[in-house]
Amino acid sequence: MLDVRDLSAWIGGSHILQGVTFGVEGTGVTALLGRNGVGKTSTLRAILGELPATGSVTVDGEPVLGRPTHRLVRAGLGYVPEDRCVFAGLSVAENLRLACRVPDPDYDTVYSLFPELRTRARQRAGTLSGGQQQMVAIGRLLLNPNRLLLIDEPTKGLAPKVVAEVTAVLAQVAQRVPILLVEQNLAVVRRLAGTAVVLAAGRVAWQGEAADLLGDADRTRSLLGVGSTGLGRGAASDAPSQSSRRGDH
Amino acid sequence: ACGSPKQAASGGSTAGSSAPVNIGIVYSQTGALASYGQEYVDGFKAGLAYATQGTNKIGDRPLNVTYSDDAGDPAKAVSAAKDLIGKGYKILAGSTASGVALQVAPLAAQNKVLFISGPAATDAVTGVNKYTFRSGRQSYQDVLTAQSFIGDAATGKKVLVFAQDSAFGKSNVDAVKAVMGKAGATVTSIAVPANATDFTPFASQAKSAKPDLLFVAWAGTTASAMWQALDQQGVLASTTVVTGLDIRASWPTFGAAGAKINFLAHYFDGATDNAAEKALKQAVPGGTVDLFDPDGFSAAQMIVHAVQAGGDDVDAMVKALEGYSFDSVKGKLTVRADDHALLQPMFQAKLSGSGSSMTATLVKAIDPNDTAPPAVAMKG
Amino acid sequence: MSQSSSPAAPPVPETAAPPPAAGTPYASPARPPLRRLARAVLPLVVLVVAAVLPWSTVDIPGVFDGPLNSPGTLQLLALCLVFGGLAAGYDLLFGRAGLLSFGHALYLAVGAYGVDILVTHAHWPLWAAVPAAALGGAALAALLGSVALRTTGIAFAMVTLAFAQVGSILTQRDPGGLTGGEEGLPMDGSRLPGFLVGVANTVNLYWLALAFLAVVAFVVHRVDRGPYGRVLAGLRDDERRVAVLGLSPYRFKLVTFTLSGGLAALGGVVYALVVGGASPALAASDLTLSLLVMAVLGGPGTRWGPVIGGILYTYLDQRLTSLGGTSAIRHLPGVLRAPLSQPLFVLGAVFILAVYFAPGGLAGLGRRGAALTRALGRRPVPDRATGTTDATGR
Amino acid sequence: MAVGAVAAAGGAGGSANGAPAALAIEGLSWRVGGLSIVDGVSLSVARGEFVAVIGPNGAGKTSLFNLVSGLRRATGGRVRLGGTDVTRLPVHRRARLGLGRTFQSSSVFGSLSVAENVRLAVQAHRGGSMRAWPRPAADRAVAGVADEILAQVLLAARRGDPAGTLAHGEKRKLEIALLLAGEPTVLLLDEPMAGVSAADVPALVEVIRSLTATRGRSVLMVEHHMDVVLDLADRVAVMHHGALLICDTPAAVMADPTVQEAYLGEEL
Amino acid sequence: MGTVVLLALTGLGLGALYFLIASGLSLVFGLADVLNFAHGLFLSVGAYATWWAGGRLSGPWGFPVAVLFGVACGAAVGGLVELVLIRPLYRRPTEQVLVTVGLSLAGVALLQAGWGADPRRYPSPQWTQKVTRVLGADVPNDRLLLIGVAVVVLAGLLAFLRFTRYGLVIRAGVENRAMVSALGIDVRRAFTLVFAIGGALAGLAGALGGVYFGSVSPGQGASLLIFAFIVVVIGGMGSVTGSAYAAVAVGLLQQFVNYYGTAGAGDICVVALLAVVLLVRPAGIAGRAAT
Ligand SMILES: Nc1ncnc2c1ncn2[C@@H]1O[C@H](COP(=O)(O)OP(=O)(O)OP(=O)(O)O)[C@@H](O)[C@H]1O
Ligand SMILES: Nc1ncnc2c1ncn2[C@@H]1O[C@H](COP(=O)(O)OP(=O)(O)OP(=O)(O)O)[C@@H](O)[C@H]1O
Ligand SMILES: [Mg+2]
Ligand SMILES: [Mg+2]
Repeated sequence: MLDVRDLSAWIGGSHILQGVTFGVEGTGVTALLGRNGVGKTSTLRAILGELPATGSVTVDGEPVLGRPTHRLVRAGLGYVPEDRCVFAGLSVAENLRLACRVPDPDYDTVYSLFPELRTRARQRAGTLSGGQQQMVAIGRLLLNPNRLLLIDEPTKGLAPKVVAEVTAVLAQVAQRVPILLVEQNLAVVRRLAGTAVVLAAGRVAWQGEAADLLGDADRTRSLLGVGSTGLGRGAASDAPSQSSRRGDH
Repeated sequence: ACGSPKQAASGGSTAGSSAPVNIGIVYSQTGALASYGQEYVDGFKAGLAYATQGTNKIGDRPLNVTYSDDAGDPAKAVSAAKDLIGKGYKILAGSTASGVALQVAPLAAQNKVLFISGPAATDAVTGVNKYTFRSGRQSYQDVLTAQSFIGDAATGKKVLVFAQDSAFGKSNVDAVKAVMGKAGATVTSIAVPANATDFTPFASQAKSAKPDLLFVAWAGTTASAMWQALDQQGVLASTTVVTGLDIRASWPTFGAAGAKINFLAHYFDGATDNAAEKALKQAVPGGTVDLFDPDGFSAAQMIVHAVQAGGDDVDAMVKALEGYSFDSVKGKLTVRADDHALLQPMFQAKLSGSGSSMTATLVKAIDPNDTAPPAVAMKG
Repeated sequence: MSQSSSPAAPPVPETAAPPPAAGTPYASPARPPLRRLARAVLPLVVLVVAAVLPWSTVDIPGVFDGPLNSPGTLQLLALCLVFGGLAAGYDLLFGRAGLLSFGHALYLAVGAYGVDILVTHAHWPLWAAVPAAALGGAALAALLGSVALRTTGIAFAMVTLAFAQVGSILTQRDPGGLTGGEEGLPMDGSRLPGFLVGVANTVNLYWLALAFLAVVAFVVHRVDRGPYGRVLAGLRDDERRVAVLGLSPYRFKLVTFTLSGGLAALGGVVYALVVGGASPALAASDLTLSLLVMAVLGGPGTRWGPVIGGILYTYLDQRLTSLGGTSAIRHLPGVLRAPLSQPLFVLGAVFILAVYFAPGGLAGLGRRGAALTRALGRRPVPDRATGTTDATGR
Repeated sequence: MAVGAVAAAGGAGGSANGAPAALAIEGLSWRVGGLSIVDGVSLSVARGEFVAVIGPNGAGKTSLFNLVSGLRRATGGRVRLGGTDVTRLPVHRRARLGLGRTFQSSSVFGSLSVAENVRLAVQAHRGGSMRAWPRPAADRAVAGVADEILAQVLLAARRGDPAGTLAHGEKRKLEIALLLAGEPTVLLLDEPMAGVSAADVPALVEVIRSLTATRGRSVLMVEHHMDVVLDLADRVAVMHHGALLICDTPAAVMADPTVQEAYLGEEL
Repeated sequence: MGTVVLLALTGLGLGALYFLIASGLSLVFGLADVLNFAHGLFLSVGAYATWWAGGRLSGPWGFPVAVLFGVACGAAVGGLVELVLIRPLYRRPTEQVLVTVGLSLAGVALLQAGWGADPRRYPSPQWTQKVTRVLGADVPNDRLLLIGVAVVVLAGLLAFLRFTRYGLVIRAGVENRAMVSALGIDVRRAFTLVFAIGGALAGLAGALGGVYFGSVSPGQGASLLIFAFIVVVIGGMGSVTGSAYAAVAVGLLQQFVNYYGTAGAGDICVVALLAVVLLVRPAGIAGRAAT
C-alpha cells in the first residue's frame, strides 16, 4: 500500500530524517512510535510533500514524492496534523465544509461520533476547547473517502472517555482504510496497532508486530523507554512515590 | 590624497579673460512640477542664445551651464545648490517650486552668490535678501491684474476669494484684501483644502455668498473637479469669475467652464509680439510659447547682463541688476532696486474652443506700473 | 485553545511581525573571542574613518560628483547619515519590538519644525531649541503612544497613521503662519551659530549628522544587548506570554515608543540644520513608509541593517535625480529612458528586487549565503521528476 | 453543586487551619455570548497542596485557568492569592504575586533560542528587565540559573536552537522550564503531559513533583492522563459544563459513578 | 433644505467612491491578509486605461466599453502582481506588503514617465457632467451613477463571498496555507483570483473616479488611498459590509463638516473618527470576517 524507502528530509539545513524505510499493508493500523523529536511528525509531513525530501515514497506503486500536497490528498491521502490546525477564524461548520472533497460528505459518522460539533457548528473554532479542536481535526478526515490515513497523535488532550471512543472509531475505519498512526498513548497503540515502526534519531530502530514490541517488556523499555504497562490508567501510581510526596509536608 | 575639509568650498573659477562662466540651474526635471521646469529651461536656453547673439559667450568667456534636478524637494535643491556653490559657481537660477526658492535663497546670501528665482510665485522671495532676484511674476501681480477686471469701481462691490487652504492660497487672499479692500470692496474668502475630494460644499458656499467678483486662486491636479463643481452649482453663470491661466496642458481640464471664466495671465502664446518673443517662439520645441518660457528667457537675459557688468564680482552683478530694465518676451521688465521685485506687464485673456484645440485670446495688457506690488524692505 | 486568536483581541496580522530570527543575536551560539572583539571594535574603526573622511580629497567618479571633501558630497553624505540614524531609530519599534507604526514621520516633523520655529519665529538660541524640540517629540510620542498602544497590529498602525495625518494636515494648513504651509519654513541662518552656516561649513553639518547616527547606533545597540532587548524580542513573539511571566507589555512598548519617538525628533532637528529648514514632506505618511522601506532594505532587527538601508536608500533617492540627466540614460531608446529618468521608478524597482534577492535585508545576505552553502554541501539534489535521488544521498 | 464543592474545598483546603489559602477561588463565573462557560466555581488550594482538575473536553478547565491567571476577565466571583484579592489585577501583576502558568498548546518565544527563552523568564522574575546596559555579574547569574533549569527539564542539549524549531514534546518541556524560572508560589499547569512521549513522562512527573515538594508550592493541574493525576494529586476536582462537580481525594473521585460515566468511560 | 439634500446626496456619492476603492482593498486585505499599498496604482491603471480607450472609442457605447477595458486592465494587473510578486513571498507576509509599497512607488513613476505629471482631461460622457434637480438641489449625475454602481458592487461581492467557497478557502489559507492544501485544495489559484478581483474593483473605481474628477493624473489613486484605508479600517478589516457603512459615514461626515464647519475640518474629523472607532472597537465596526 504505502512504501517508504530511504526517506531523508531536511528542515532549515538540519538533516531530520536520515533514510527511513518501512511499509504499510493494505489494511489495519501501523503505529509510528518514538520519543519526542525523533522525527515521527516529520515523516508524515515528508510523505505529504510538506518537507523537502529525497528517497522514494510510493502509494499503490505510484511515486508521490514531489507531487503537490493537494494532489496527493485529492488522490486519497487523509491527514490529521499533530497540532490540529483547525482554522481559528472559521466556524466549526466552515471548518468541516472546507474539508469536503466529495459531493456527498459523510456527516453522519462525524456527528454521531462527536455530537459536540453539531451543537457548536457556528462557534469560531479558535474558541473551542483543546479537545473539541481535536474532534474537528478528526471529523474533517472522516468526511471524505480515503485510501490511506496519516494521523498524528489523535488522542492527545482528549478525555479518557473520548479517547476510548476515538480509538473505537479508528478501529472501525481501519477495517476499510489502512492507517499510519503516530501515538504516544501505548494503551491506544496496543488496542489498535497491528504492526509498529519505532524511530530513533531520524532512523528506523525497530519494526514488526506491535504485539511483539509491547508484549516484550525489555524491548519496550529499550526502544520506548517505558515498562510495557506504559500508560495504562493508574498503572504508574505506585506506592513509594505517593508516600514519598506525602512525607514531604 | 589629503586636503582640508573646507578646501574645495573656498576654491572656484579664478576670473580670467577666457575662463568659462559657470551657471547653475536647479529646477524640477522630474516631480510634480516637471512640465513647468521643462518650459523654464526651454525659455532659458532660448534666452541665452538671444542675449549672446547665438554665441553663448560673454566677451570671449564661454558660458558653462549645469542643469540639476531638485524634483521639487527642497532637500535635493539645497544639496544641488551647495554642490554647485562648492564647485565655485557664482550664479544660480531655477527653482520651479516656491518651497525650493525659499530654501535656496538663504544659501545665496550666506555664500554671496547670485540667485535668480524662477517660476516660483510666492511673494516671499521678493526682498528676501540682497543676492536674490526673480525672473517671473509673483502672486501679488496676479491679484492686481484680477482687480483690473472690476476696475476702480470696486467700491461697495462684494469680492469673494475662493482659495486653496495653503500658503499659496493665503498669500492670494491677503493680497486681494490689501488691494481690493483698499479700493473699497468688501472681501471675504473661502479656504478650500487643496486635496479635497468633493468641491460641491464649497461651490454651494460660494453660490450662496452671491459675490460680484469671484477670484479663484487654484493650482494643482484637482482643478478640473473644482471647476466642474463651480459650474454645476451655477456659480460661473451667476457672477464674474477671475482666475489665473495655467499652462497650456491644463486648459482642457477647464472643460465647459473655460468659456465662462475671465483669465488673468502671466503669459500665453500670442500675448505679445516683439523681437524677444519671436526669438523664443522659434527656439522652443513645438513652436508654441507657454506660461513659463518667458521666465527662463528673462533669467538668461538678467544673468548675461549681470556678468557683462560684474564679471565674477557678485556684488557688482547685484549692483548691475538692481534697477535694470530690459525688453523681454513679455515686454519691458524692470528689476525694482529696493526689493528686487520684477515689474512686468500682465494680461487679461479669454479661452475659446474646446479639447486640445483650445486657444487663448488677449483681451487687454496691463501696464507694469498698474501691477507693481508694494515695495517691501530688504530683509537680509 | 488559548493560543488561537480569541474574539476579544483582534488577530495581530503577520504584517506586524517582522521576519523572525533575523532580529535575535541570541540565536547564534557564542562565537570565538577574536570575532567578538572584532564585533566590538569594528564599529569604532568605522566611526573614526567616517570622522576623518572630510580630509580626503579622493574623487570617486560616478559615485559622487566631486571629491569627498567637496561641500556637495559632504551634504549628500550628511543626509544619508541622518536617515541612517532615523531608520535605526524606527527599527527600534519595527524590528526590535515588532510594532508597525505608520506615523513615525510625525515625531521627525515635530523635531524639524520645532527647532526651526523656535529659532526662526521665537528667536531662541540654538542650544536651547535643540533639546526643547527633541524632548517635545519624545513627550508627544509618550502621549500619543499611551493612547495608540491600547490597540495592536494593523489597528495600531492605523491609529498612529491617523495621528500623523492630523500633523501632516496641520503643517500643510500653515496655522498662524508658523509652518509656512506647503512652502515650508526656511531656517533663519542669521540666528544660527556661524559654524553651521555657509557652504564652507558643510563639513560641520556632516559631523553633526555623524554624531547623531553614532548616538542612535549606541542606544539601539545597548537596547539590543541588555535584558531590555530580550524583553522586546519576547514581545515580538508572544505578548501574552510576556505578561504571564510578570512583565507589563504595555509599559515596555510605551517606553520603546517614546524612546524611538525622541530619537526621531532629534533626527528631525539634525535634518532641519543640515537642509536649512523644514518642509511638509517631512510630516507626510510617505516618509514613514520610506523609513519602513529603509529598515527592511537593510534587514529589520539586525544590528547594522537599518543604518545601511537608510544610507543606501537616501543615497539612491538623492543621486537618482541626477541619473536622469546623465548621457548614458539620455541616449537610451524612449521606452527605457522615460522610466529610468524617473527616480522613484528606479528606487521602487531596486527595493522590490532587494526584497526578493535579499530576504531578511542586506545584513542577512552574508549569513544566508553561508547557510545555503552548508545546506547544499550536506544535501543531495533530489530529482523531482522521479522522486528518486542518486545514491550519494547518504 | 457548587455549594457542595465549597464545603469540600473548605474542608480539605488549608483555609481551615487559620492561614489563608494559597489560592482561593470564590464563585468564579465567565459568560460569553449568552452561554456560561465557567459557572460559579469555588475552590481553594492550600499552601503546598496539589489539586488536579479533570473533566470532559470543553468542561471549562482551561477557561478557569484563564480567569485565574487574568487572561480573561471574570464576569462574577473573585480570586484571592494568599489572601490578596487579585480579581481586578492585570495578568502581569498576578504573575508578580507569584502566580505562574503553562499553556495547553505550547506558547514559547519561537524566534528566541531555548536558552534565551528561559533567561527572559528568569530576568522577568529577578527584575532589572528595564536595564539596557549589560551588567556582567547579573547577566552571568541569569544565564547560570537558566542553564540549571534547562538541565532539570532535559532540554540542555537544545539550548542553542530557536525554540520555534523544537518538536512538540520538547516545547512542552520548555513551557515547564519557563514556569520554573518564575519561582511561582501557585502554579497552574494545563495538560503538561499532552504530547510528551511515554519515555519522558516519569522524568517530567518527577520535575513537577519536585516543584511542589520544595518550598511548599501549591499546584492546580489540568491533566487527562489519569495515572499522572492519581500519582501527583492530593485532591481531584471534577469540572463538568463549567461547574465543579466534586472535589475530593483521588480515590473517592475515581469511585464516583458520575465521574466514571461522564469522564472516564470504560477502560481501553 | 436644498443644501442639506445636496450635501446628503453628494456625500453619499463621495461615500460610494470611497466604497468602490475600499471594497477591493478590503477584499484583498480581509481574504489574502495583504495590506495592498499598490491598490492606488491599480486604481490609476484603471483610470488611464479607460482614458486611453475612451479617447479612441466614440458613440453611446464608447464609454462603457472603455470602462470595461479599464476594469479588465485592473484585473490583469492585479492577477499578474499576485502571480509574479506576491506568490513567491507567501511565507513572508511583511515582505508581501513591502513589495506592494515598492510597486506603488515604481508604478506611479512609470505612469508619470508615460503620460507626464499633468492631469489629462477625462472623456466622460456629457450627461455625467450635467446635474439633476432633486428637491431643490442640483445633484451632479456622476454622483448618482457612483451610488448605483456601488450598490451593485456591494451586492455582487456579498454574493461571491456567500455562494462560492473561495472566501472560505482564502480565509483559511491565510491562517494556515499548508493545512488548506493538506485538505486537498489548490490555494494558489484562489489567491490569484482574489487579487484579480481586487484589481478589477480598483480598475472600476479608477474609471469612475476619472469621471468624478474630470481628469486623470498619476498620483490620483494614491491620494485617494489614504481615505480608502481609513474606510477599510473603520469598517473592520476585511469586512465588505463594514466598509460600506464606514464609507457612507466618512463621506457624509466630510461633506457636512466641510460645509458647516470651518473649511477642511472634514479631513480632521474623519481621522478623529478613525482613532475613536479603533480605540473603542479595535476590530472596527464589523469585527474581522470577510463577509
Ligand atoms: N522548523 C524546524 N527547524 C529545525 N528543526 C526542526 C524544525 N521542526 C522540527 N525540527 C526538529 O526535527 C526533529 C523531529 O521533529 P518531529 O516533530 O518530527 O519530532 P516528533 O517525533 O514528531 O516529536 P513529537 O513526538 O514531540 O511530536 C526535532 O528534533 C525537531 O527539533
Ligand atoms: N470565546 C468563547 N466563545 C464561546 N465559547 C467559548 C469561548 N471560549 C471557550 N468557549 C467554550 O467554553 C468551553 C470550555 O473551554 P475550555 O477550553 O475551558 O475547555 P477545557 O476544559 O479546557 O477542555 P479541554 O480539556 O479539551 O482543553 C468549551 O466548550 C469552549 O468551546
Ligand atoms: Mg510530532
Ligand atoms: Mg483545556
